[in-house]
Amino acid sequence: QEKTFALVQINQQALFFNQMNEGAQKAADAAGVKLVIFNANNDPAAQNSAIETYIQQKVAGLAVVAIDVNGIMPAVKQAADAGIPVVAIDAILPEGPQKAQIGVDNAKAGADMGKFFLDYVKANMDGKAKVGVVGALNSFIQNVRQEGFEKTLEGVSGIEKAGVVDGQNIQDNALAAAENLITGNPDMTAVYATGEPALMGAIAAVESQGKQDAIKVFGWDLTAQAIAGIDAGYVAAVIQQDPAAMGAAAVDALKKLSDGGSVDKNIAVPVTIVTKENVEPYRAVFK
Amino acid sequence: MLSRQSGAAKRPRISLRDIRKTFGSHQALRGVDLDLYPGECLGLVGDNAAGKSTLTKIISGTYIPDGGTILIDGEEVRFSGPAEARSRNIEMVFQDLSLCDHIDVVGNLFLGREITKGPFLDRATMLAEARKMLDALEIRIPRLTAKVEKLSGGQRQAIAIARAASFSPKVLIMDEPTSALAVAEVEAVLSLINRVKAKGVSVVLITHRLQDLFRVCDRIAVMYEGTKVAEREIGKTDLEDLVKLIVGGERQ
Amino acid sequence: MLSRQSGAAKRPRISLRDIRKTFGSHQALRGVDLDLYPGECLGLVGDNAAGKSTLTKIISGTYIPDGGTILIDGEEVRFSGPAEARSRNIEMVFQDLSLCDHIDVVGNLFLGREITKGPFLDRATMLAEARKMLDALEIRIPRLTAKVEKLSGGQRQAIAIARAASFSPKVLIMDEPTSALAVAEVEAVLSLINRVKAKGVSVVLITHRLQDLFRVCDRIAVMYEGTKVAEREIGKTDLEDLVKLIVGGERQ
Amino acid sequence: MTVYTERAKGSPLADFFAEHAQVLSIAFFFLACVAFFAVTTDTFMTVGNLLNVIRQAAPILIVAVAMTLVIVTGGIDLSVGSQVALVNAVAAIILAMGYPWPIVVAGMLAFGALMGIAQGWFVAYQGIPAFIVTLAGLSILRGLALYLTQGYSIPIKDVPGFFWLGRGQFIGLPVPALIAVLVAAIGYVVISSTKYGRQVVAVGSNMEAARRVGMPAQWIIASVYLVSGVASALAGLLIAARLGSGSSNAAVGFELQVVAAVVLGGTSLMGGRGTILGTVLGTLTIAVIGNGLILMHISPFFTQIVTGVIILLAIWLNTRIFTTSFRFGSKKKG
Amino acid sequence: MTVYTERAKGSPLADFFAEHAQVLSIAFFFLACVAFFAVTTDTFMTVGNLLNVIRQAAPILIVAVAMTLVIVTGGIDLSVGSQVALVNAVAAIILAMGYPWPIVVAGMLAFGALMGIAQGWFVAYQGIPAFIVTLAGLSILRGLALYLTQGYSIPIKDVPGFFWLGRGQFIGLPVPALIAVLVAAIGYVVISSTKYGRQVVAVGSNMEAARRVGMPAQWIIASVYLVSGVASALAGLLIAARLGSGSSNAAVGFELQVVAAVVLGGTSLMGGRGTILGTVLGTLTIAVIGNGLILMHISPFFTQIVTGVIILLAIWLNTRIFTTSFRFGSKKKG
Ligand SMILES: Nc1ncnc2c1ncn2[C@@H]1O[C@H](COP(=O)(O)OP(=O)(O)OP(=O)(O)O)[C@@H](O)[C@H]1O
Ligand SMILES: Nc1ncnc2c1ncn2[C@@H]1O[C@H](COP(=O)(O)OP(=O)(O)OP(=O)(O)O)[C@@H](O)[C@H]1O
Ligand SMILES: O[C@@H]1[C@@H](O)[C@H](O)OC[C@H]1O
Ligand SMILES: [Mg+2]
Ligand SMILES: [Mg+2]
Repeated sequence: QEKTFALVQINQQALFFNQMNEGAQKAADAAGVKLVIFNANNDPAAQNSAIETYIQQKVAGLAVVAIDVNGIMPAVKQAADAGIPVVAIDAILPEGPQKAQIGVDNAKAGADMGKFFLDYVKANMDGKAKVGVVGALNSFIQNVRQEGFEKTLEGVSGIEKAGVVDGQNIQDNALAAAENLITGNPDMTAVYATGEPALMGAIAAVESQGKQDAIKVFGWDLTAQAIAGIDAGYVAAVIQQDPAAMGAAAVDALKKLSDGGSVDKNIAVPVTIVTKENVEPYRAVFK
Repeated sequence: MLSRQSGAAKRPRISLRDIRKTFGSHQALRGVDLDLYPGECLGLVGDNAAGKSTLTKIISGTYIPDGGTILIDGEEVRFSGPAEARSRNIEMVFQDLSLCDHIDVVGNLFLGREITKGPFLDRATMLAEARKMLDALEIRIPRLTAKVEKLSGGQRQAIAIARAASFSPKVLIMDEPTSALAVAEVEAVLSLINRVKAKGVSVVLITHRLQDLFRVCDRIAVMYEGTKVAEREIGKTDLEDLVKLIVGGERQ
Repeated sequence: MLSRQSGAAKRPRISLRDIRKTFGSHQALRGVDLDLYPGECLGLVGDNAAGKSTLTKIISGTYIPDGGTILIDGEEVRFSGPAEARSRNIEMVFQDLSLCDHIDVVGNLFLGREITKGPFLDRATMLAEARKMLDALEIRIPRLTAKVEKLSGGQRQAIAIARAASFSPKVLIMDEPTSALAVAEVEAVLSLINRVKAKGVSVVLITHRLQDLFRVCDRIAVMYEGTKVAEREIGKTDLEDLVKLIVGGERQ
Repeated sequence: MTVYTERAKGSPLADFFAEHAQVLSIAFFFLACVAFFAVTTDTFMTVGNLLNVIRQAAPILIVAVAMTLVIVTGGIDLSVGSQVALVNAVAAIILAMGYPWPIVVAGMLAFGALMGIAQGWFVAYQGIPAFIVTLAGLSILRGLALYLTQGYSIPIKDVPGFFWLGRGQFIGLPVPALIAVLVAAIGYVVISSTKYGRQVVAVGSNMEAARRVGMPAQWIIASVYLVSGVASALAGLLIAARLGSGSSNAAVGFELQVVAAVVLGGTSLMGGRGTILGTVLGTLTIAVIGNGLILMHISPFFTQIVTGVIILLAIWLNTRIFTTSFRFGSKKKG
Repeated sequence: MTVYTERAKGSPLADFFAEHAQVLSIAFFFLACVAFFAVTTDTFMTVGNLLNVIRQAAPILIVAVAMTLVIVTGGIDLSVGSQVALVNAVAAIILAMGYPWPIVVAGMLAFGALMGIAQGWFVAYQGIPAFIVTLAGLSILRGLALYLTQGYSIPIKDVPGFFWLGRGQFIGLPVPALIAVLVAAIGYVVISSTKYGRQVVAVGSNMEAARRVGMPAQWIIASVYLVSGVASALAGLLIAARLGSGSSNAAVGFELQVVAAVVLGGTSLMGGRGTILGTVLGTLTIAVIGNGLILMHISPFFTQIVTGVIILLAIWLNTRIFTTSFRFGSKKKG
């Protein structure tokens, strides 16, 4: 009888998560195990309910992408008590019985982007920039990214903040918010978007306002639109994670663990800051 | 099918046979036969809850009977709803009036019979016509563009009557049409009934004001607990007789 | 203020002075004076839309007048709502009946006067009482636990009457209470009025069935277009006189 | 001449069916779902799984009972999800400060009452539509939760008594489920057998009639929002205790789930008509479908589609079965 | 004896105020918001910003006009956001296949009509509550969009004619805004001056009365969902054209925004009463507040709170001002 692993996902509205699911599915097929995926549609309690259900069903391993990193812990502990190995992807869980943490250090990557931004401004914008943020205040991960970025910018002379708007992780809301951010700050020269919907909204807003020459966009998560923006020149840099690799790493780790093996506590899946220079290989992914 | 036409007995316009209707555990109608002839006014009387409204709602297509047959001009019909009855020129004044509170007086008078110019409502024409319709009933409503919600009980009832009477019905059913009307308005309704009768319209009048029956009806049917218990030519009965029939000899 | 008590003229239980009420552009009441004495039945008649319902709704606290004063037992009151009027034992049968369609017959009879055992409804007691209340009006309702929504017009009206009459009112206002009732039921209501009058209750009876007035009323007030145009002792008037008063000599 | 006969007494069963068609329909549908999942999956009928389902359904059930009262008055409370989130967050913050948990629980219930009555005041005494008031409430309270937590989730640590509320067992049953059952039982008794319940129905059936017979109509309307606030606070506490954290992200979309459970149970959004039994069955049905689809390993791309189709088709088949004189809809949809 | 006098004719202004209180109230509130932001920010009154606001509001406005019809019949359509998303996604997919955009537009409008009438059939002919049918629709259609896109957002490339719909200008005005204004104008005429509009109001006011006078009551009810489907499709196309991509993530929470705009405009959820003018003003008010708060640089943690508070307080003040015989609420809330 083949083993069943369960992946408890945040939502499926962002490509990011779907790519993670795909990567995990491929790895599962390769390893000859069954993978079931649960989509919590952004509801933290639904994630716990799903885990509890999978425990009843005695799955062989659980991977979780947590919405509420603290709130998921009771369910993680329950699984561990039932002898089911758990690995966490993307969102970093607090100390607990989970066997591994897979993914990106969002705070660090946010800070890295901050540094990249400062260098970029020094090199291309005479060291002066007014930057606005399109965030998703309801996403824990994205708040971490925002903070990491903003901390690096603190106290740097020449950098002015235009404020934060909340796109609520929905792209048309992000679009309207970004448009208003742009009209409200006619002298703004840069935008930082903390996730896929925010970046999509920011890019569409720059286009709809005809600000391609005045505003440089920085953000997270490539899409076809982002690549087009990079080609057009107004998207300066995008942090690209490798969600498929995260998913695959999770399944591989669970496979090892359920076979009685052990894995590293931290499995890092590096990010790339994608710019004009290195965008080429990503074109195929986002045809 | 048309063979008996203009025979010895006039052919009834509407003929009900063994009509039955049950709601939940309650037998509202237990098999009622009734004929209605052209140009006559039939009074329908009976105790409260005898089934008068239910019976007439069946004629107007509002309720579908559980059993029995309906013949119109000798032809059996099965209405699937009020629209069909209306298309056969059967109009009814409902006891609950059935007005749309959020629509103005004019709109209620023309409900389902809107006059249009192309796709648009022809307000001016409807307003002028509405005034005439109400004048015929001697009812005074100062503002015909007011919503009917806030009108007095009598004004509302007059609107319901005017609506049913105005679109040349062949059968006009009036379920207690004068219950909320003042003296002069009652007179207007009674003379309205006599006028339409003269034009060949068949009228069913349900009322508890028994004296009125003698001023307009040709025949009277009495209902009791879901059955028709008696029928009288108007000349062969009087108030006292009617009261006895309604209350029922065997009641105690 | 109590000085005139038990003087030559009995002190009115309710005394209205210059009551005015306007809705939008429409002056429903244009300054009405009215007195109501203990143990009398006052008939209130008038054309449709004359303002009868509006006036009595003001007495029962349902509407707040725009102007004028209300004295109860000589004391000026300003109702802020029906609850206050009810707490002074003023009960009213509304023309629109004001029943809760989703509640059963028993529940409607005891609406706002529920009998409870501790925090719980005392269904058994209410059911027994309800039966008695309805029997007094000779109305037959087979299932008292049925929702009132589907009852016949007369049955519904009887419930509204029974509700208002049953909780020992001091003032009982009946707005066309018999409009939907059959013969026997009307008799029951008229004798109910005579019974409560005898106990000292003041009754206001609005009706368009003028003959009934002569069987229960002591005095009759006539309204026309928002004013009171006449008042008559019952002995000093007759049907013809009343009709003239209602229709209005100066009308044309 | 016909002899006068009285109508025969019909079968009371016919009245029973006509009057309880909604509840019978949802009960039938619920049992069908249970039977289906019992047959198609191994795990569904295990004790562990069933206890899970009722524990998971507890917060929705608690709020749905209160929402039934709100909807019976003809109102709606869209702010329940935000109230849950705010209570959830505030409770975590205060527990983190070290206040004893029973005090926090009591305080949060009072806070829920306060949020509820504030909204009820606008609805009942100011005549602003419930939809607008509680939509504003949804926005304000979720915003407050977001502001207080700054978007982070706040861990609750080492408060076993509090955790027991969300995860504990009592006589072999999960505590949240017991609390929910208790709330439902109280709701049932209140709506069907108390004077207050009668007032709620009367106000929803005919507000003006209720006012005319002297009921404190405005106060009754305001009070149902108070009840809904307390219920939301209780649900927020249970969720906090279950997840061991407070977060402004809790209970996103909760209001729609709750209203759906209530409406599925046969309560009319037009007011005047509703039963707690229907609400309980509606809630459990949704919970069972959610659980069953997980157990059946439906692809996540299909879960939403399948859930919607099941609900629609099942209700539709039911209306076909219980067709006689039965219309599920509002009172106006004859 | 008193001389019989007729009542004097009162001022028609009093009737006008009483009958149009809601629209006057929201108009007043809207102007107050505009005035406030005009004074407190430099940018608000610039042409660029105002054009932005109406362009952003266009999709909501289009659907809100249709939703007004739905709500006037006493129904609700919760599936509009999902319909928008599905059309958005399918349009992008088909455009990517290379079909000419006018055909895609026409096809999508027909597809919207189909989705609408399917739901309308369940509501009108099967008597299932609109809330349940369209909630199931919400779930099914969003799920379909998800399935079709597999979560990708699908870029629309090099279709200038199509982009013009979302981003273009015509006589100096944004095309989506012009389309929205046109839709609102049509809606206004339909509801106030056509036979169909009269039927919609009649069905919402008293379904049984409409049926009794021979109106095709069921068809009318079904038809408003068709209208709402077409409007959602149009909105989905505009959003796709504006974002230059199709995605299942579009228009999340859209249904609540739309219903809020309609209710804010004075349309009663109990049916029978509603105006397009109110809906237009309600939509613009929400759009202006969203825009103004960002221009004022309110911290994003406060926007939700402030938005809710503004709406609540403003409506409340308005009901106080337009107090005479005016109650915003449902017909039952005397
Ligand atoms: N839709 C319905 N559902 C259930 N019962 C009904 C329905 N319509 C009528 N009934 C019942 O059928 C019986 C007959 O009612 P109906 O309205 O026909 O009486 P009626 O003769 O018109 O009385 P009234 O003189 O009081 O108007 C009543 O007992 C009533 O409760
Ligand atoms: N709430 C209200 N809003 C607006 N107008 C009203 C309201 N109530 C009554 N009116 C108007 O006031 C006038 C008097 O109405 P009222 O109901 O008092 O008449 P009535 O004498 O009882 O008539 P009827 O014999 O027909 O019952 C009518 O023209 C009516 O339209
Ligand atoms: O990058 C991801 C972002 O797109 C999503 O919205 O939130 C989680 C992130 O990891
Ligand atoms: Mg009747
Ligand atoms: Mg009256």
